[in-house]
Formats: sequence, structure tokens, C-alpha cells
Amino acid sequence: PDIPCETLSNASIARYSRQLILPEVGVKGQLALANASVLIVGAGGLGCPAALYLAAAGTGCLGLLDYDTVELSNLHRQVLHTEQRVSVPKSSSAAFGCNQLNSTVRCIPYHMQLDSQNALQLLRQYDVVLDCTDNVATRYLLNDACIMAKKPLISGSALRFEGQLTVYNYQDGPCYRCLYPTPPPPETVTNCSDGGVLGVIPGIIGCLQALEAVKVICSLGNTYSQRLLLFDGLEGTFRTIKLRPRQQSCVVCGDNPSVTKLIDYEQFCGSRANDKEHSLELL
Amino acid sequence: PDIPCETLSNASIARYSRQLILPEVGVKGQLALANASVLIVGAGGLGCPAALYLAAAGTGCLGLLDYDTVELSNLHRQVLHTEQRVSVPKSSSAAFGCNQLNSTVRCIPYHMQLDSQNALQLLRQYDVVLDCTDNVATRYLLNDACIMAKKPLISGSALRFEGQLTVYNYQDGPCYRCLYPTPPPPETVTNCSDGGVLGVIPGIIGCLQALEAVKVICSLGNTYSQRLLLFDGLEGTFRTIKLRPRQQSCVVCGDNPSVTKLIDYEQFCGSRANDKEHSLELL
Amino acid sequence: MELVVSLEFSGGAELLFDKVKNHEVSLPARANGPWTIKHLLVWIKDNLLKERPELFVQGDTVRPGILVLINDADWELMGELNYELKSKDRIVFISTLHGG
Amino acid sequence: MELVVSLEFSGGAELLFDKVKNHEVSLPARANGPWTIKHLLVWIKDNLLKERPELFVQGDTVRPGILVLINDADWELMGELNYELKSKDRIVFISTLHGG
Ligand SMILES: [Zn+2]
Ligand SMILES: [Zn+2]
Repeated sequence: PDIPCETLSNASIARYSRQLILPEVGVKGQLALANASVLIVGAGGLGCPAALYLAAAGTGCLGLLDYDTVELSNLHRQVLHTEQRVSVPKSSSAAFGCNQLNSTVRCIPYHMQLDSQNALQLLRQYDVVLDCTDNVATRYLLNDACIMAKKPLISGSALRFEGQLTVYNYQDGPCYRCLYPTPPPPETVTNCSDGGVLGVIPGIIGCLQALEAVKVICSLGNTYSQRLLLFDGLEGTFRTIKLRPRQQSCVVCGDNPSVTKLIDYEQFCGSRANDKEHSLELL
Repeated sequence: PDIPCETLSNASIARYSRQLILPEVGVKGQLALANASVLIVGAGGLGCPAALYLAAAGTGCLGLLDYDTVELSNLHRQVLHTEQRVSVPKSSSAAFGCNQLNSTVRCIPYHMQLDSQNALQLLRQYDVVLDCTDNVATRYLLNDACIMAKKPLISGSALRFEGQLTVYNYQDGPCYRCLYPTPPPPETVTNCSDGGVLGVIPGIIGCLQALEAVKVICSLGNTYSQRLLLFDGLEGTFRTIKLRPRQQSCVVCGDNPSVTKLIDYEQFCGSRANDKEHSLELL
Repeated sequence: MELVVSLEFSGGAELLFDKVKNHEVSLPARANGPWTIKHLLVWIKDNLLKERPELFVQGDTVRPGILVLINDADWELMGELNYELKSKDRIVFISTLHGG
Repeated sequence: MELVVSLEFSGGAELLFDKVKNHEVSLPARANGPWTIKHLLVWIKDNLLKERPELFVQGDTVRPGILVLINDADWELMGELNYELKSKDRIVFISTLHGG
């Protein structure tokens, strides 16, 4: 939104009354939400619940990026889509679903692949970025782009019965590269198509990503910056890990960064940025 | 469902492929889900995400009970409803939303208040019950009815930035009365209307309720029976508490129960089973 | 000798303690015997509670709807009112939530 | 003297260890100096790893994409390979997840 919203309409006061009466949110927090823009990269298992709850909370603008279209096998976890919207781009399906819940949110669908050419220009238009992607190459790309565009990155991931959550590049916490300077060998990486995932696991992590976004936007403190949440759904355990601070030696967020432009992340990781590529090439 | 489903259709295999390949679920677990019926009491902040993810996972039958209709002020947390369905009974709005995601789930809306007259007969038709209600009287009613009908009760609650989760009456764990033999003084009870709630908090707890239901249905073990999860969204902490076992002295689930029929829970608790009563009486 | 324990209030119980959830407290030595949860409740009522004690204690125990945890276990497993406090114990008072 | 520590594998790393997530292990006394994480990695490779060690170790450290935790803290805060193991330490090896 270009012109900041400075007062809440009566309709907004009625609609958000249950969270307005929280002293930690209040009118100030609700206005911060109304003036905030959040880019959700990936409208899949993580992106769906994150988008739903950020739309519900009254986020001013939601960017919804996904290169893919809705398939029936997505619906066991991607709950913002519907049977009727199978074959529709996930970005527009998600935007449609969010607007049904809250028509006052400006939802912008991006039916495209994030890459080194388009990432920076796009990210600069948003305040907060959610990593709801499903592959290593895009995770490195998004990390580096968030450093360069100075945006906090709320990162979630899920596989089988497990989920992980953290916040990168926020309040002197580390970035993805501070933790993982070298990409994993491609043969050690398992995606949800191959490894499977119980649908509600990304549901839980995506909700937690929405909560972290609200906390960043409303300056509520105690985010998962420099902390990592490990959730094991099979054992029913949550563990919070204290992480290293930002690393001065980090090649992208360190004191003397050597990576100052986006690179070729598929080459860097030795893996594709999507697992749909070969089927698209067949068409 | 009356006739148990013994094989998965090709459509089901395609649809649930990502959870079918989990060895802990597999065809056996997916069939258990297809043959399971879950009653969700309350289609509000907890019930919406729980219903969504149980529908997505392929639960055979979902009962959705709520006496209330959708209001605009619900939509900041009750994400299965839409602006267009404001004024529609929540039970049918939730059933509609679940069926848009998964038309193979048999959704049964109950637009009514659960009470001592109708509870037992209803609960007996279901395998698992989710407590997604918002008041003390209904929580005691649901607990006692689950003991009498021998059903596991998956209980969630949320207020402000906090949430709680546990499983009652399952595998020799305690029931609600084992923990709380006496109801709290009415003046100490705060509901979401008065105390407020950040929408995504019941989102997280409702998702966890759906996960517990899947674990009970698929016999995956390690449920929150005899454990209590305390989630503090403001501090970003999860704490798991070891609870007492079933109490032999419990008046409802103990060795010599004195409560063997459902009682008047509004009188027992000194509070109403809904906070809508007086406005309804005005009509 | 003083006994240092940490007290935590949550689920709304912290509203009775100036909204402060975590309290590190030093309990003075007791002449006659060890500190128990029963003594602790009296001490909290006299020293920490800001207002309306009936919303926290009833008689010599906590009011219905508050669950007491001793080092992450339900106090029923630990002896309830008679549990003897040790240095660095973490005692949590949770008000049960009912909202949805 | 033997050193008892607990090892945990998660995020998929447990698949290299017969899908067992929790291992309580007794490490034999070392003649020359204390046990460090560096020694532990060699011991795991020789004693616990069932197959394909290259999916767990690379050179003398863990392969990229595995995070090591020492008692719930990132090993970077604890000295990484040179951390000296103490009795009852809990060392966790997490494989990072990338799915969504
Ligand atoms: Zn960095
Ligand atoms: Zn009982």
C-alpha cells in the first residue's frame, strides 16, 4: 500500500476486535499489520496456512508466489486450494482463497519461478519474506536476496513427521549461509514427493511462520531469530535450539561479503530449483 | 460409514500419495482414516483448522457441531468460514468449506447446542471427539459424555497468546475431572470475546488437535495422553508437562464413579454453556 | 539458609502478579522444618500477590482451575501440598484456558 | 573410565542408523586425552553407522546440511570439533529439512 493507513475504520474495529483488545497488539499493532506487506514464496503446504492466517489477521498486502498449478495430490496438505481449482495456478488459487476470507487484503499472485533475475526487484517491494519453498536452490537464492534487500526471512520446512522453523537476517541473528555455508550433497536431499509428509505437519509450521511474521510486523519481540524450533510430530516433541549469531565470516551477510550479487543457485547446489522442470520440458 | 472400506481406490492412492508413502501411515493407516469418524465440537478458532486438516487427510466422516452463526469478528481466526458465509450456521459453513477441499469426506453439520439430553446419543456414533469449545460447562459435559460413551477426547484451548493441548480418556490417561475435580469460580474464567486471542494461536492448537486425532486413528503412539502441551506464542515457547494417570477416585472415570449420568453442567459450573444466550433471548 | 526457587505464572494467572510471568525468589530459612508447597502458597499470598487473593488461593490450596507443576511434572505426582522444596526448583502455576 | 553420552539423530539422519533416533552410548576410556566431538565422529562412523558413511561424515567433520547440537545449543557456540565431551552430554545431529 502506498499511502500509510493512519486510522482504523469502524469495519476494521469490528472485524479485528478480538485481537485489538490484546494490549500487545492494540490499534498500533493492527495499523502496523494494515500497512505491512508480506511476500510468501511457495503456495504449498507451508504457504497455504501462513497465507490464510496472515490474511485473517489483516495484513495489508500479501504477495503469493508459486510457479506451479494445483494438483489433486496437493490437497492433502495445501488446504487453501480446492478440488474445483485443480489445474489453476497455485498463486491465483491462494489469492482467491485469502480474499474469500478477507477481501480487504490486497493479494498479488505471482505465477512464476523466483530466480536470480527477478528476486531482488520483487523482494524490495515487501517488508517481510516467508520461505515456504521446497528445494535447496531456492532457499539459498531467497536467503541471499533477503540479505541484499535487507528483509527478514521467516523460514519453515517440513518432511515426513518433522518440521523446522527459524528467522534469518533479523536483529543480528544469522542467515541461512551462516548456518550452512556449503549446500548439502544433492543425494542427501529428500523432497516431500519422494519422502512423503503428513499434511498437518506443514500446517503447524506454516501457522508458526504466520505468527513469527505478526511478531516481526508488530515488534512483539522473542522471535525465532537465532533460535531453531525442531518439531517431531511422531514423538510429539518440540525442541528449541540456541543458534550461533551472525557470522562475521559469512560470505553474504558477513563483514566482508564476497557474494554481493545473486549467483546461479542451481549450479551452486547441483540441483534444480523445482522438481517439475523435466515434466514441463516434455510438454 | 456403515460398510468398512477395505481397499483404496486409484483416486485415493493418487490423492493421498504423499502420506501413503510414509511407512508409519501406509495403506493400513489411510484405510483407518477412511473408516474413521471424528466429531468436532465447536467450529470456531480451534475447530476450523482441525476440520480442514482432518478433511484433507481423508477422514471418512466428520461431524461438525456448533450452535452459532458466522460473524465478521470470527474471521480473524475462524479461517474455514468466508465473508460470503457471514450469518450462515458455522456447522454448515464448515462442512461446505471441508467439502470444497475434499468432496469424498462425509461432513455432517449439527446446528445445535450440545447438552445433557443429546450428547451421548451423538457421541456414540463417532470414534474420536475433539473439544474445540469455548466454555467451561461444555468442557465438563463433553468430558463426562466421552467417559460414558468410551471415546477419546482431544482437547484444545486458546486465549490471548497462549494455547493448551491434551488427550483425555485414552490409554489409561486421566480425564478432565481427574485434573480439575471442581470447576473454577466463574469470575476467574475469561473467554476469547473478553480476553481476546491472536487468531493464529487457535490455528496452531487446532492443527495439533488434528495431528493427535490422526495419531489416535492410525495408532501411531506417543499421543498427548497424560501429557499437557503449554504453548506461549508471545515468548515462543513450548513446554510439555507429565500429568497424573487416571485417578481411581475420580467421580466419573474412577473405580467407583458417582457420576453415571450426565448432569446439569451450567448449574455445576455456575456459568452458561454459551455467551450468546442472552442475545438470543432478546430476539 | 535462604532457598532460591523460580516461580512462573501462566494462562492468565500472571495477571494477578503485575503480568510478570517469571519470578526468581529467595525464601528465608524456616526455623521449624523444610519449605513445602503449602508454606510457599502462604508466602506468595503475603509477598507476591498484588490483589484479589481469592482468585489464586482458596483455603490452604490453589483455587480450582489452577494446575501446579513442579519441575515440569503435575504436582499430584510429587506429593502436592506436602512436596518439600529444593534449591532451584521450578514451580509453575497455570490457569487452565477454556477459549477456542 | 567409560563416558556415557546420549546421541540423537533427526530430520532424516536417523535413516542412516536403522531409523533409531535415540542412542545411549558408552564410550571407552581414551588413553591420550579427553573425548572430543572429532573423536566421537570417528567412533560413530566405526561403531554405529550402518551404511553409506559419506551421507554422514565428510573428511573429519559432518557433511554439509547436518547441524550438530550440544545440549540444545548450536555446536558453533561450544567449540565445534574440539568440544570436550562430559558425562551425560546430549549430542544431536539434525539433517536440515527443505520440503514444504
Ligand atoms: Zn550469513
Ligand atoms: Zn477422571
